[in-house]
Amino acid sequence: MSEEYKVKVEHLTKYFGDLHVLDDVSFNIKKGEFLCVVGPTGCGKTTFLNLLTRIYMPTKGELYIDGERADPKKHNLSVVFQEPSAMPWLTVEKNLRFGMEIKKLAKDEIDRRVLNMIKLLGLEQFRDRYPHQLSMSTAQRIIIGRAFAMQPDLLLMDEPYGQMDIKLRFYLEDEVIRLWKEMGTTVVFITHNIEEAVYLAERVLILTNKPAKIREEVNVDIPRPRKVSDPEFVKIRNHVTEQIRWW
Amino acid sequence: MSKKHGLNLSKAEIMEHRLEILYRILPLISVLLLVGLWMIASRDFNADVGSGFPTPAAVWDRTVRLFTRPVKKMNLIMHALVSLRRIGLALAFDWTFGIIFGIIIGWFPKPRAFFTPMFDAFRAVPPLAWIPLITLWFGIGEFPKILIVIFGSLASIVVNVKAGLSAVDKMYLNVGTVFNATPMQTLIKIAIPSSLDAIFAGVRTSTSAAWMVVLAAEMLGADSGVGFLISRGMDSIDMPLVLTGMIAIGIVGAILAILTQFVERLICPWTRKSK
Amino acid sequence: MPMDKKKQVILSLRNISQSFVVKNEVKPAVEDVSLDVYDNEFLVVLGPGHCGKTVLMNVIAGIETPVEGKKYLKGEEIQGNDRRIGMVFQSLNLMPWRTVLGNVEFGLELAGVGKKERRAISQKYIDLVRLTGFEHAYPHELSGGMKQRVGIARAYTNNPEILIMDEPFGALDAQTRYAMEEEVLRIWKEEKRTVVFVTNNIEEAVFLADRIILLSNCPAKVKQVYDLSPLGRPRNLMDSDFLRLRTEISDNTDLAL
Amino acid sequence: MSESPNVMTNEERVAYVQSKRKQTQLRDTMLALIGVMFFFLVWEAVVLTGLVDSKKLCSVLEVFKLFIVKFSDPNPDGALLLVNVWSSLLIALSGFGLAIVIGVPLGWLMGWYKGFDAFMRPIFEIIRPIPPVSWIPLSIVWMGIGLKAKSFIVFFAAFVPCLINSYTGIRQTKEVLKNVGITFGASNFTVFWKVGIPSSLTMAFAGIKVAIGNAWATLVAAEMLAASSGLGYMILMGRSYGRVDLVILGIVVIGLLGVVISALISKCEDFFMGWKRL
Repeated sequence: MSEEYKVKVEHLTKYFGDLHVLDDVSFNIKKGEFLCVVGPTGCGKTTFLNLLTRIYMPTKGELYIDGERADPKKHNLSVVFQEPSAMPWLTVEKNLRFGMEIKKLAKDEIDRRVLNMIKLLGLEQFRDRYPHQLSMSTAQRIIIGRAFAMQPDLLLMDEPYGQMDIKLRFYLEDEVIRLWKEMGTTVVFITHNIEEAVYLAERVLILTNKPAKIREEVNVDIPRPRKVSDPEFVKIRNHVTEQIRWW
Repeated sequence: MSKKHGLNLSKAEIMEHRLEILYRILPLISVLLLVGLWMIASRDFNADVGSGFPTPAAVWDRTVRLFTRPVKKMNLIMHALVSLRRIGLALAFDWTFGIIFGIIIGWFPKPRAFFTPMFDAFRAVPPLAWIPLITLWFGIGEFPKILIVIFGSLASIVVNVKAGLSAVDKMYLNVGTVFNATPMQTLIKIAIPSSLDAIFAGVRTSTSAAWMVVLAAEMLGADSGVGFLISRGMDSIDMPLVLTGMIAIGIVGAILAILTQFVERLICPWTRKSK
Repeated sequence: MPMDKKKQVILSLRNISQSFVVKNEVKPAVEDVSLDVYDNEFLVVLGPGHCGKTVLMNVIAGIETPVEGKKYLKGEEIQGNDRRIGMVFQSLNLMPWRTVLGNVEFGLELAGVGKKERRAISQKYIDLVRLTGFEHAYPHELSGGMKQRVGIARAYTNNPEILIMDEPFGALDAQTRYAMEEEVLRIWKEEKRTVVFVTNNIEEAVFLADRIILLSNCPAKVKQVYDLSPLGRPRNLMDSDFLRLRTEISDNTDLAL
Repeated sequence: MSESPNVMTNEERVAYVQSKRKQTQLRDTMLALIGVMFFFLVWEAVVLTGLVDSKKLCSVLEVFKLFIVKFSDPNPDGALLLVNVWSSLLIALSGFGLAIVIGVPLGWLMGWYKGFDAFMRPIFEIIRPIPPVSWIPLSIVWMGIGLKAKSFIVFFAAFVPCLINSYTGIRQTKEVLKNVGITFGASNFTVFWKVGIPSSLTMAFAGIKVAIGNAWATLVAAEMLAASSGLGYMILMGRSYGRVDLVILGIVVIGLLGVVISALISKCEDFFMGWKRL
């Protein structure tokens, strides 16, 4: 087993009763890599995510982190869900602490990380607010902060910017890139926005329709910051679009 | 597609499957346990003296005897029907007057301001507390009993209807504005239908409230109805009769709840949300 | 604003301001907005965040009365709501207690149109939005995209000259959203109306509009007007002109975190 | 900003809107006062004109007089007003408190742990449709007519809404919030404790509010059927001595106490649920 891979996914397969959702998906992720996953609507991206987060157990295959079977209790998995997932009864600061308190980190370590995250995201003024007092995008940034603050072995993001406008989206995408570089986290980012995938990823994984398999892996070797109208960018974006439309 | 269960499930999935089966068996176990407990509790039951907790068999015998030798010339079903008639008449009044009154104080601000304190005061009094006053006023005939039930169940429907109409979602009203709805149209075509859910919640709670009140009223002074059966059983230390009464009450109450739910689905098909 | 012969002004707003009193303060939502809407054009009102746009549309539709300013429909001043202005709402304001048909004919019913006639009109628009066969379904049985189609059909039945669409696709997922954007253009081509379409999504705006009016963040002011007729139709999301214009507008938009 | 002269400045608008609001408030308060006064006037008129037999209705003042007198005079039911109030409160609060302590956690456990739910549900469903008042005979047989029996009945009345609401509340916990906990590696119990319970509190409080209403209502029934003191007993005695003033006084005191207790619970809710309002 080569040590340079942080995460190894081997032969992941899932049936719900007779419904075959995921078919023999294998891939590896290097430590500190930013991987995007795209696919057509209803291709089982959610199932895929739920298998990686261990909310569902696979019918066949396994997920290994550092060569061990992944276990949320042992490993450090963080997920940014699509829906708002800040605890409405906790303040911004307490939301940021939530995951680390579950992991029972030392108090001063939590304090340090929370402080750092608040500074990184520029959330000082919101510390004692509750999520419902914030805008959608700020609430989502807190969730992303909560996930990065965990310094996870693997960070999964499920279309965190689903319905936001492009301006906001670019801003938040740049913020994620910044956090990712700062923290050196391994990220799997699921989206159906191909532009977003190409903008963010070092590697794009294209899934097929149900039962989902890996159709192709596309390496994106464009220096950052990337420009969406750059011909190289448009070429890759077109290619990925073709691969999905092909069905 | 693959054949059924031809796949090799992973260990975790097999565990899940086993748990599912366990969840299906557990209810049976608990019901059996309940029956077992009853048996143990009624070990020292003595039918002649009436001491101790009656056995299931004794309760069954008493129920049968209620049909062969009716109390006050009425068998169990007739007693239940008498109670039902009382709540039926009371609810008929509740649902007409209560809904109209609820709509008025929910929708129009001035009547709301005028009636709210009076209504809140009326509502604050527990339904059964009216019984002495009403019997003082009207004696112990059939009418005061129905009146007691009305007093006890009117508040719950008015409260629900009022809540529904005073909180009509603004977005529905906006549709009316864009289509030039008249105030009357807004009330009848938008406000009332949009609060049908709340109105039905009121129908449900008023039904169960009425059922509770009628029992209490019958226990306090009546010579018919299921509540009377219980108090009769208590007075004559006839515990099996008490239990027969309670079981009958439970069954009728459950039927009433199911019935209102069924009617609601019939009238409001859109609430039948697909899961 | 110069007026050439093809572009007849149908609706114009002059110095519209709207604000709300919250506790002891006046919170401005719309500030001094003046704009013209041309006959049969597809106008997109683009603005960031959640401020001002809906208020402005409510003012046009007559749901709210502005604190200041006037609106003119075909040159004459109007106040309050007007039956020549129809609206597709942001939050799918379908009445859950009515079927698709019941929802679509709601406006006609309020206007007192006879049953037969309103059935016929409703059916026509149900067919137009391609919901034939779902007439007796309840809203909760429909998907998000289908619900929006009902909303569009309902707005069409009263035969409005101006159709306001207030962020109709905000709640849809991206794929359905693309499909619905194309649907809206198809319906608009088949039944030409003046459309005022509100969105916070720049890509959607550039894809749909003849003209874009860009609003600023709170309070909403007109920031810039873009004419998109050089872009032609149908548009390609990856076309370089498209991307260039999108970037240009994006750079000019306020960031609303 | 302002072009036309008749447009108001911001300060004027705030003042205008506030005065409008005050006017509406004033109108509503006046209407409410008129409503209450109207009620009492009709009452007095009916009594004074002799339209109703004085045995069936007494004047408002008489009720008030009795209220004062009852602080020092135990007649006719044999206890001072405060003694009756105390005995009723004791029963209501002990039964109600027990219902919260048992019902709410039980609802949480049933709502969270499927196995426990599968086991408890049938028992609960069998017991639920039986109205609490019909337990009175059995509880008298088991526990006599003392505090225990009545507390038990009150407990029963309050227990059902407590359980149902905390059950549905925790059932409605958003899946995504649970998943956040799970993916952070929390055990099922930790998720239950840190996510399920906080998110169900709103519903639980709604249940507690219903419960206090039920408890209070059932208490009266229990005291009328089996007691030798308490407000319900006082009303019943008033009835049998034909003392209409005592009956009305009892009703009023019961109503007022009910309002006070509900208000206290709302205060409690504000304390726990502060985040909602901010």
